[in-house]
Amino acid sequence: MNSYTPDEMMIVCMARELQNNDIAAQGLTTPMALVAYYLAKATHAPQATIMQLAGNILVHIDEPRRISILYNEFRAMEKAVHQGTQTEVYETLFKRTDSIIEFFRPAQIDKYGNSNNSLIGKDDAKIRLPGGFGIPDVSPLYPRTVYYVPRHERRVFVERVDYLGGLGVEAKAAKTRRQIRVVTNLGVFKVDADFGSMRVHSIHPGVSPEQIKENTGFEIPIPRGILETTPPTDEEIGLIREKIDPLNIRQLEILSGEERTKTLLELLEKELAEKP
Amino acid sequence: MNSYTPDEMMIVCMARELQNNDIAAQGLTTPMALVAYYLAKATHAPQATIMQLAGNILVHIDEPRRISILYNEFRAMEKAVHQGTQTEVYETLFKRTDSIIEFFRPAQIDKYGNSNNSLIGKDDAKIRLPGGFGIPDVSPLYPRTVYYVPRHERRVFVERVDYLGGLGVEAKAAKTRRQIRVVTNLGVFKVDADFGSMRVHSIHPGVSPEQIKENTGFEIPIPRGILETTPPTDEEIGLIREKIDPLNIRQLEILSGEERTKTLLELLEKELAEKP
Amino acid sequence: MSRKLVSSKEASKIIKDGMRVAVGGLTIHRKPMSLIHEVLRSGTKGLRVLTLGGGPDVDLLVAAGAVEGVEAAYVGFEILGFAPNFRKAAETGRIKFTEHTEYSIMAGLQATAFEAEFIPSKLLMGTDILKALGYKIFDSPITGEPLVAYPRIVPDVTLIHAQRADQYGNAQVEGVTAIDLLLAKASKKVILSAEKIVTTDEIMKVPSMTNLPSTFVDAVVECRYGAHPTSCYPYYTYDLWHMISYLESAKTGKIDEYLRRYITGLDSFESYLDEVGEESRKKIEMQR
Amino acid sequence: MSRKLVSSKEASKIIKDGMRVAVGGLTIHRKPMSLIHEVLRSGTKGLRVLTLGGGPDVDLLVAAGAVEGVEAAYVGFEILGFAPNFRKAAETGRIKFTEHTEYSIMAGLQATAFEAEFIPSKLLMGTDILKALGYKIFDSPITGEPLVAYPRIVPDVTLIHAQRADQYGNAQVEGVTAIDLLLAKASKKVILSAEKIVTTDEIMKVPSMTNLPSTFVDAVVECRYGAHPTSCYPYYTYDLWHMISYLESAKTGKIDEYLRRYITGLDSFESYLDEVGEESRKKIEMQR
Repeated sequence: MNSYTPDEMMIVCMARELQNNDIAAQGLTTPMALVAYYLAKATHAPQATIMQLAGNILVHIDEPRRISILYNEFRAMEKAVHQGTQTEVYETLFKRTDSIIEFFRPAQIDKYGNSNNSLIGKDDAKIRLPGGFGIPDVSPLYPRTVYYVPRHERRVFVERVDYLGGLGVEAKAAKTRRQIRVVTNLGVFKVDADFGSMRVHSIHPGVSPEQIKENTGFEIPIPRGILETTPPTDEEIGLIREKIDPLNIRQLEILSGEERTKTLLELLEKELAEKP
Repeated sequence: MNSYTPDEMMIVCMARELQNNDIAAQGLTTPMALVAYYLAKATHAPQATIMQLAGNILVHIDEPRRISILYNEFRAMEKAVHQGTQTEVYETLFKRTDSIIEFFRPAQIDKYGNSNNSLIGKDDAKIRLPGGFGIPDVSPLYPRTVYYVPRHERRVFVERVDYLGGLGVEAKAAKTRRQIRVVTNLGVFKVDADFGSMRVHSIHPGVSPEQIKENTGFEIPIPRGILETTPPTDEEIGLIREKIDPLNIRQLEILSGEERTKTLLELLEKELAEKP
Repeated sequence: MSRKLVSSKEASKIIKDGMRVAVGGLTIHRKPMSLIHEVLRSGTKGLRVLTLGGGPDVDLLVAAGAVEGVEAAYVGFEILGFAPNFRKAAETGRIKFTEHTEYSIMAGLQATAFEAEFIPSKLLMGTDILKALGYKIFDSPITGEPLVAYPRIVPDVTLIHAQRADQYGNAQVEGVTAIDLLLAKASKKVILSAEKIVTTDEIMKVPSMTNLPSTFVDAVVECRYGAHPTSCYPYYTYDLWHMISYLESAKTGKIDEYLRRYITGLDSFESYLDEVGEESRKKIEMQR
Repeated sequence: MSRKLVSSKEASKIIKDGMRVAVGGLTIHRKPMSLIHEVLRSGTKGLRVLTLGGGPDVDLLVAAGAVEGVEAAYVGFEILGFAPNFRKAAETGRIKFTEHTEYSIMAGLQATAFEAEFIPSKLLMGTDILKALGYKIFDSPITGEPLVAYPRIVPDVTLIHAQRADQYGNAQVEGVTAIDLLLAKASKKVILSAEKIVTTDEIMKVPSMTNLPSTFVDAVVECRYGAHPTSCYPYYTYDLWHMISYLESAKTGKIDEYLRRYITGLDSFESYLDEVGEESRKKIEMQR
């Protein structure tokens, strides 16, 4: 096959971050994250545990599941082995910190791995975002924090976030040596305590170092001979397109404006036609 | 009828402490308390809520239930509307403090309403009791605390408890004006913050003031013309003997030693014969 | 247990101007929308609304001018994006928005529920969110290390929509349970609406499904489709079409029209459902 | 989710000399007796045992000399009275008994589970129990009032007996649930025995009955009658007759004989059940 879209490349990179005994927690509105969890479970991490719908529904999946917009909660409950509370979700994250994997989507992320989903803009002209929800609570606790950015742009990758939400590697509250990963449509990036600021881990095939520099709002070192991201396998692409997200719901994370609304309405009609 | 036993007199007095919208919490090993709850519910307090088995099983009772030794948990679960955790029991007690009624059985109680289920004896020769469980936590919070003592004796009613467990009216932690009641086989007693030490509320029919003085380890004022406890009604006695405790399990709280073991074994055989 | 079944109009009298009102559910899941409509119709003002994740509930309350302050870890329509009326009001300062995180809300409620005076923790230290909350930092009496003191949160009233309940308020909440039980424990009063009022015998079939017992509930209201346009598993999913048209009305300056047509101009939530129409309900219905 | 089903012998290897071992259940209800027997047979020593309400579990561990300290809010046999071996050992100082209350145990576990550094509360202030616990009293950074700092409690291992579980450790606990879930959250490791190992499909039938999810469990053991002589609703009630004879053996100085006959002289809990006899089990059986 060997033809894949940027979102598929991203999803595969995200899935690779999941280890076999991890507990994957799903936050709010993150189709790409869920596709990645399901993909990992269908490939190299069959024993991973998935906590869906802000985490309170623990699902048991023995074969690849389909993601959904309309029936998200219903599909999770169909395969639920446990229905807890949000307090319990946190108690799970606290107890199993080392095994937790959670994909966060930041509105801003800076070179130190700090993230912001609260306020954009300094002084008076501020834009109020929906909020960080749980990111500021838990990100400094995790040894591995994974962010994903479907549109790698300068307004996302900033020198310093406008508002400190999820703390990066400078955080004093950090429990352990931390490694932050950022998966974007251009490559995979990393921030760790030793180096102190963001570096390139790998560049996706067909992306140039210049593209990354142009779209990143801070100095980012790109050594020669940097790793190229291993492209998705045919199996991975097959699973994504045929089993996990045949309607292509994941594209909603990439689209914006009118186009996004139009696509959303089309997707809803398709889902409605398949109503369980 | 008008013939009743001391334990029946006590149970009726305990039941009267229950108000219609109260939440009654059952602790450990307290057949008399449970008979009293069921009796109150079958008479003047039909809306009372009962939390059984250390409180975590919330039962719905529409007609008088039978108490049991062997099938205690099974009977409660038959009528359970909710099965919570012990943390939640406490959260209920904290939220509904003003409506909670809980009957505690102390090993020692003193003239200030302090109770002790921990250690008897000073210095070296100490007797280790099973423990106060939740009494020391919650007793100072309740506006109404009710103790019951099936054998009113000097070793129970002491000048000062050997070990401070449940706090009496001197407690600084007290949330509100408190009233402590003590129901015994001789009468009903009270301690409140205003008067500061234990007084007689009413004497059971046939009991003399001397009997009380003789069996109480501290000075207790008994004014002339003190109230006589209203005896059980025929309805109350009927409910106890026919509906709630026909096997007379309640007597276990009064008996001791060999006699108690013998009675217990007899009761078990009777219950076994009726196995649901 | 006492009977607590009342009309939503009756129940909403518990809510007075200026109260701190907590709302159950999460974003576009199981929001107590019929109770929110009742609040809007009653004309109550100056509310301080607290919720883990707000959606149409918060946005409507703000749009109608019933709200002075909002406390939440998130306010938005999930896959549909921003909450437009909330956002505008927060950006212009018409309402005071206090951004919480999940932990800062849960810790405050947990302190209240468990008779702790506050919750001491290292979480959020160093974030701008904590700075804006203004919570005290103190030295641990055990280790000497600096800790955040998360103070008690005590809502005056909490509004919750459950799947089913009996007349006493023994309720079963399913799917996204969020922090509803914790809110109920920490709140002075709890108003519960239920998709179905069932017999207590029905509730007794699986007592461990009763995750919100009557001991924490003060008033019970029956309301079918009471969470519309948010979801109520297993009965119906969210009406994204209705929410899209709501968002469109906000975008085109027609929010007052929306409010009149669907809420304040009507006498009840049933009339709202009529206005939404049976066809729309059919679309989202999953199980009767 | 990973498969965690092992033999009780294998599971008990998690428990090492000197560990702080928490025990689920309450007094004579749903105690993980088969796991306790395994500990006794393994010869582990110097354990510090923590439980909300101890019964035959604590008394046996103390009788066999496996225990250095006991922490509990109650130790006794409920309607049958004192725990004789525990009592003697506590009175003579052979073991260190730390008397807790329900709150002091729950607060310590809650602090651990919820990432609080301690729980600050007024409860127990002025009692001799608090004095003996030696917990620090400090001034509230918010109100200035004196508060007790309930420190974290972190058991090394918790032993729990559940009614049913799947091979991953998704467990359903019924009846007297005590603080088992809280113990599981706060403990480093959790060993779960289950009366029945069922399929995950069976567990999925009512997901809200799973009150102890696999995420908190490290090892799973199947054991029918695994709580004997304590109860396991809905399957069997407590074997009071057996407990009476146990108490008699303690009274008449024959506890070593009891231990040999029923535990240390046998190779497994199954042999114990054989020794107890089918007739005795029939007496207490309520549902298969």
